[in-house]
Amino acid sequence: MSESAVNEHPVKTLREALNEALHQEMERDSRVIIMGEEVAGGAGCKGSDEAYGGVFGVTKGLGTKFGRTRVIDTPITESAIIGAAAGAANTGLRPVAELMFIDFIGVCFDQIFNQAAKFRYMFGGKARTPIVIRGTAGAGMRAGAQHSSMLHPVLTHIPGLKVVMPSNAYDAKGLMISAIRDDDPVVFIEHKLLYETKCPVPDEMYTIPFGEAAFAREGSDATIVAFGAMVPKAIAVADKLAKEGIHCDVIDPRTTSPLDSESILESVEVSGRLICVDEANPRCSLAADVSAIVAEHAFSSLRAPVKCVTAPHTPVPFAPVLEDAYIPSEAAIEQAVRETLGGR
Amino acid sequence: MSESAVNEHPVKTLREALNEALHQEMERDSRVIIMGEEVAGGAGCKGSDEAYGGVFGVTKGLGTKFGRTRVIDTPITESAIIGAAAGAANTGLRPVAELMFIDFIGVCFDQIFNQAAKFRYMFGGKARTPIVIRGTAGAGMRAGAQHSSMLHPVLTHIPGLKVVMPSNAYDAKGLMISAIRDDDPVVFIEHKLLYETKCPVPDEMYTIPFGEAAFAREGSDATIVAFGAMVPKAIAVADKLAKEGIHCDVIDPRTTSPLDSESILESVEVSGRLICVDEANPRCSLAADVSAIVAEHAFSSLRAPVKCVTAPHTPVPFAPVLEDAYIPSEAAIEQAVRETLGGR
Amino acid sequence: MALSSEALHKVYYTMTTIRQFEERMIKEFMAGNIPGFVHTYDGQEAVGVGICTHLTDEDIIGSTHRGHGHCIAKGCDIEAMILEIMGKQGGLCNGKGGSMHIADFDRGMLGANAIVGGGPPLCNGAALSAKTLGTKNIAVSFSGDGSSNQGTVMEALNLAGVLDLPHIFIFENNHLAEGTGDEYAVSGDIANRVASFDIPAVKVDGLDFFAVYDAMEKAVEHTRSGKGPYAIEADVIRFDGHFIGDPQAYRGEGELDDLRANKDCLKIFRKRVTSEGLMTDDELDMLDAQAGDAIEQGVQRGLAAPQPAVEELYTDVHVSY
Amino acid sequence: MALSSEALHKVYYTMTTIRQFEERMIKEFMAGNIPGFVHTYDGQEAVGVGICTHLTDEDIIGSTHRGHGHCIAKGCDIEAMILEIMGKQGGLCNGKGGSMHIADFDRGMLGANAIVGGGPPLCNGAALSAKTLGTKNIAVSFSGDGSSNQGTVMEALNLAGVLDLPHIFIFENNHLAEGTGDEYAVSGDIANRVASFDIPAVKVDGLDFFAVYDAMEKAVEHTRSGKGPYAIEADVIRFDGHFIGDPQAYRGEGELDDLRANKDCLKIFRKRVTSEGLMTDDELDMLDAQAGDAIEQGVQRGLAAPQPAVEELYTDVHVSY
Ligand SMILES: Cc1ncc(C[n+]2csc(CCOP(=O)(O)OP(=O)(O)O)c2C)c(N)n1
Ligand SMILES: Cc1ncc(C[n+]2csc(CCOP(=O)(O)OP(=O)(O)O)c2C)c(N)n1
Ligand SMILES: [Mg+2]
Ligand SMILES: [Mg+2]
Repeated sequence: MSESAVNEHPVKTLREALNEALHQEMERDSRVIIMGEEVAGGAGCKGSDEAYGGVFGVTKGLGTKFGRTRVIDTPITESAIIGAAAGAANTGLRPVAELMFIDFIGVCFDQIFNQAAKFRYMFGGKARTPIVIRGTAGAGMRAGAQHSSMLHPVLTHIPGLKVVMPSNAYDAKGLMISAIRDDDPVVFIEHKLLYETKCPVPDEMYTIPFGEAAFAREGSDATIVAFGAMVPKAIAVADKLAKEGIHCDVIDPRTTSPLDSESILESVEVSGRLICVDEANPRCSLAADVSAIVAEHAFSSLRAPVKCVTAPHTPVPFAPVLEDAYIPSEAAIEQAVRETLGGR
Repeated sequence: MSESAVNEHPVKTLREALNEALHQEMERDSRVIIMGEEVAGGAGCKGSDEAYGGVFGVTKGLGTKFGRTRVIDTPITESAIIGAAAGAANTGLRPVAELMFIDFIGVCFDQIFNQAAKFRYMFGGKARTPIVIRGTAGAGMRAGAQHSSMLHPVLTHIPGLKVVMPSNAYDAKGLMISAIRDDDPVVFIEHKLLYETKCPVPDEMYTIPFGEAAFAREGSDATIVAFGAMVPKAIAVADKLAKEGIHCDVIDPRTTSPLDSESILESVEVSGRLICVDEANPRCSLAADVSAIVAEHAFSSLRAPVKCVTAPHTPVPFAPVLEDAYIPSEAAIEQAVRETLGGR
Repeated sequence: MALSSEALHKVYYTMTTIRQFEERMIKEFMAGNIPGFVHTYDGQEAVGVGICTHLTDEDIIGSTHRGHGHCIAKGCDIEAMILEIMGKQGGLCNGKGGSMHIADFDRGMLGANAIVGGGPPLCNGAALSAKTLGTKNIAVSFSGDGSSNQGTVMEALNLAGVLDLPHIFIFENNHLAEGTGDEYAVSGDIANRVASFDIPAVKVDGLDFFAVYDAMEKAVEHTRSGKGPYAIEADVIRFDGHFIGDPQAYRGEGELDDLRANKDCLKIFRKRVTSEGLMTDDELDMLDAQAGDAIEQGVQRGLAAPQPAVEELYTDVHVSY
Repeated sequence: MALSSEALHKVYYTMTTIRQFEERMIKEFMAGNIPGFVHTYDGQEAVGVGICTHLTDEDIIGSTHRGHGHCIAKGCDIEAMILEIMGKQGGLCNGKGGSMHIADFDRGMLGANAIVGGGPPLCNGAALSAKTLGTKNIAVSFSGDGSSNQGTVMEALNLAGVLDLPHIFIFENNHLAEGTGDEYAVSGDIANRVASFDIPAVKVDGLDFFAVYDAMEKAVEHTRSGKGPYAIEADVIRFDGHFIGDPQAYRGEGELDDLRANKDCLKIFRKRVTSEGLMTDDELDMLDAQAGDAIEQGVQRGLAAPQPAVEELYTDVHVSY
């Protein structure tokens, strides 16, 4: 789709884009179901039969439209949710299961990493597990240590999972449709702070393939690879630097597994400079992962140390002043870019 | 301890070394307790009151010696095990909890990463959670996809956890004693294939500090960083190459969190060549992590692409021929070293 | 055991403190003075206070996301709580925890817990410490109706039964888990389910302080004397939203008015003690006013308090990278 | 429903196949022809066969680490099973799964599961598919006494109750979880616990094929007709070690001899059918021999079969790095 064409489309928030994708896919394919806590909301209560539509409103209207047999409120039992979704996926349905917060993988990690992720391989290719696990992630809402994690590095590490991290509404819709149509388990990570971000989003259905990065900005002076909510920050930095004549590629991999390492390598082969920006904790992060791929496969192009800009190695603190210091800032990204450029 | 002194000590297997450490620490400190499935074995049965001593025999004899109030067999409920151990650690005991296989973190991950790991930080420094979580890990025993994972990258990613991976019996004992005396939660990863490996191990108690790497071999041509069961393989390769006049540092970090990045950086500053060997899957692995640290902090010393030698991005297959191909081999390590040396 | 007049005063003071504390937190939240997600305990005061009145500082409680009431009932300093909830320096966790992660080990408060079902396994540990170290302390965990389904909670019940731990499980059944009713989400009945683990389990009217108090007296007698775990399911209600700001679309028409009018545990307490001549309205009003003053003072201190120093970001974790 | 003579023959053939299959696996393991950890089902044949005899290929079962018997009872090809257990090309999972991960979706066998408690949540999913897609299929999960405590299993019970899923939970209580007795590890009683989730739960003598068969008939009637979940706890024994090679130090003196002599479900079956004139010893012996021949053939093929091609390492996963 050409950029001008995109810009003619109505502006939607990322929340709306996801909601639209879910509506359209459920309409298209009756095997698609939704399950999770409060995905409709109000079960067993005396009020509205759709009290929430997801606590972040992403599944709003689906319960009313498709009924409670396809939009299933569950007890607070995440292992039972993911297990049921995975087992249903093995036997003919295409469930989209919601983890209200991705932090809750702690109570259902086995069903994700040992079960759903491994079936296809472990059963010699016979199993299909078309499940999408949606979860909200990230810091910035003063939600405290147990509701603010990213965890995509943990999920990316696991063979058999695909991991999606949209950075904008347009991508979110296309990636969600791809996720639902994918025959492998997909973890779809939605950053809380992105739900209200907007851009033009076509009304029609479209897919965005996994493993194809987007170049949010182009430039040959440095390569910034950023994930999810870090992408808008990287863009802001690139735009600022562009005014000074420093031009950066800003690469948004969109999916961390599979990862479009080719695009990253090609960019670094030109720029010779790499800055990896990841909101996750630093150890074994995606920042480290991308750095390692480049240090192995584009080493001879590198003209400066790779810079990783990440959260510190701490849980997410509650106090706003601390949480703000926790999240990688535009200033930190800018400084990292300038350092790779030898202080320019 | 000088090397000659070490060699006068009796030779013990890694299993025996761990068992001795547990005996000595339980004797020294009555707050140390053991819990897990079959850590004694035979509860509620008509036979021996210590039927297993751990299915890998690591806790053998402890139940008989210290009694069932300090060596506690549990039901198969890992969240309950880790939760009880963490809560007991908060309130005066120093539990060593066993996960029969580290793969079982899937059913108790919340209690590890959201609870035990975060208490100290989240509660403003007031909580102490001196718990050791022991788990057997790794491929090579034809145990299949759900009993052969490494998972140290996942654990290393989590702030608040310390992660220990001994590669030999001597280190195992000293690291276990340190782990038990540590006031933070420690995950102690025991590779199945190392239990029967032996070396001289002093009868006395001694500690090995966390975050201090061991140089298993020294040489200035290349730096091999290897973890756990990969260390003996790296040593074998280094010894082979030494005969050809190629001398490598073989660095065994012993703990992946904290990580002794200084020793690694110092070595690379001399050698200019880095090979990271990790049995885990490649994405967001310790191999990637070390590579990224070096690409950022010792970039100017690097004279060749960093090489990561890891398992492939697949679950662990069952068939012996496939599992053998899955595990990083000496041949693969050797080839990687030669490649960094430009094909020497 | 009949409560002394002094004890009764303390009970009511604690209940009214919780009520007014929560009402004030809602106000401050709406005014933008409290960040994040906050879950208030108003409506459930008779449970927290009825339970904790039986506990010492050495007894341990494990709380939930809805923890303010448990904290106050267990004796946490309300000013330090407010500082924590506002994310300020000097808060009970120095601002690093927040409402969902308040802990106060000095008061035997092992922590609120933002993971549904996170607490009961940990309380087993506290009970195990008490048992192993031979203290006569006990552990008390709080769970909700929603949380009663979580696997971790049921595993904890089983382990407490197996090891005969001095752990009293409190289930506050307010019939709601966010916007899902227990009618829907709990298959069977909580007390009955708990009893199936061979743990004595009783149901009690959670709006009646005296009923809760009496049930807990029996529970403590049982558990402190070494007879193992025990459980109480308290039938209760939630006055406000799941979190502050919740539109509560799941409520039936007039439901909230009915709760306020007929199911207010403070009113029920007042009626009982005044009608039985145990306390006068004046006494009760005075306690209301005293509690209000203390909260006012705490809030003012909270508003004035500085944020934590930025370096705090990097402390209390073993290593920084 | 009385079983036809043909059906009875099939039942015994399946039971003796399982028994001889497991005995042979032990032999081959000891001879070094089978790698890894293998858990045998001998002793529990009456349960697997009594249950699965009521199921079609479209009904789904979810199994455990001790899955061989369930596979055979559900109709998996024994040669392909042997190839899998030996890690050979052409095994049911092409050698990538092994004994603990055999699956055969064509036979409605959703997989063995090496994680205790892994299966029941997944079977809820199969039941949900059946319900949502309006087939009349049902799902059946197998769990052990040890597994009955795992949170995932109890969560699955609750969800099945809440959603009224066509899922029959089978608990094979062989009174052992590795070397831990259910007396110790299960607080309370399994059937009673399950019933507390508002799921009809019955206990049955798992050594008596006919008792299991009859109980399952009722269960299937209930569940297939849309009345929701159901559970059966079968009282059974384990003939051999937890895994092949287990020294079984937890067994009491003479315990194993007693089991072999008095609690052998095949002997019990034989006695019943011969004494009632339903089958003759000759017929039974012939079935024993036929089953033995089939196993012999499978083992020979297994021993002769090639290993999987090394490239198989990289297939069946979405991307390689
Ligand atoms: C593991 C987990 N799942 C979901 C949530 C989101 N959540 C927080 S509180 C809550 C409802 C809890 O209900 P209940 O246990 O009845 O306690 P109540 O809110 O009524 O006090 C939910 C779903 C969570 N915090 N943790
Ligand atoms: C989560 C998990 N914990 C522990 C184990 C190790 N393990 C395998 S089987 C088993 C015993 C299971 O007992 P039970 O459920 O009674 O089944 P049985 O072996 O008697 O058939 C244990 C502890 C495991 N595989 N998974
Ligand atoms: Mg509730
Ligand atoms: Mg058993």
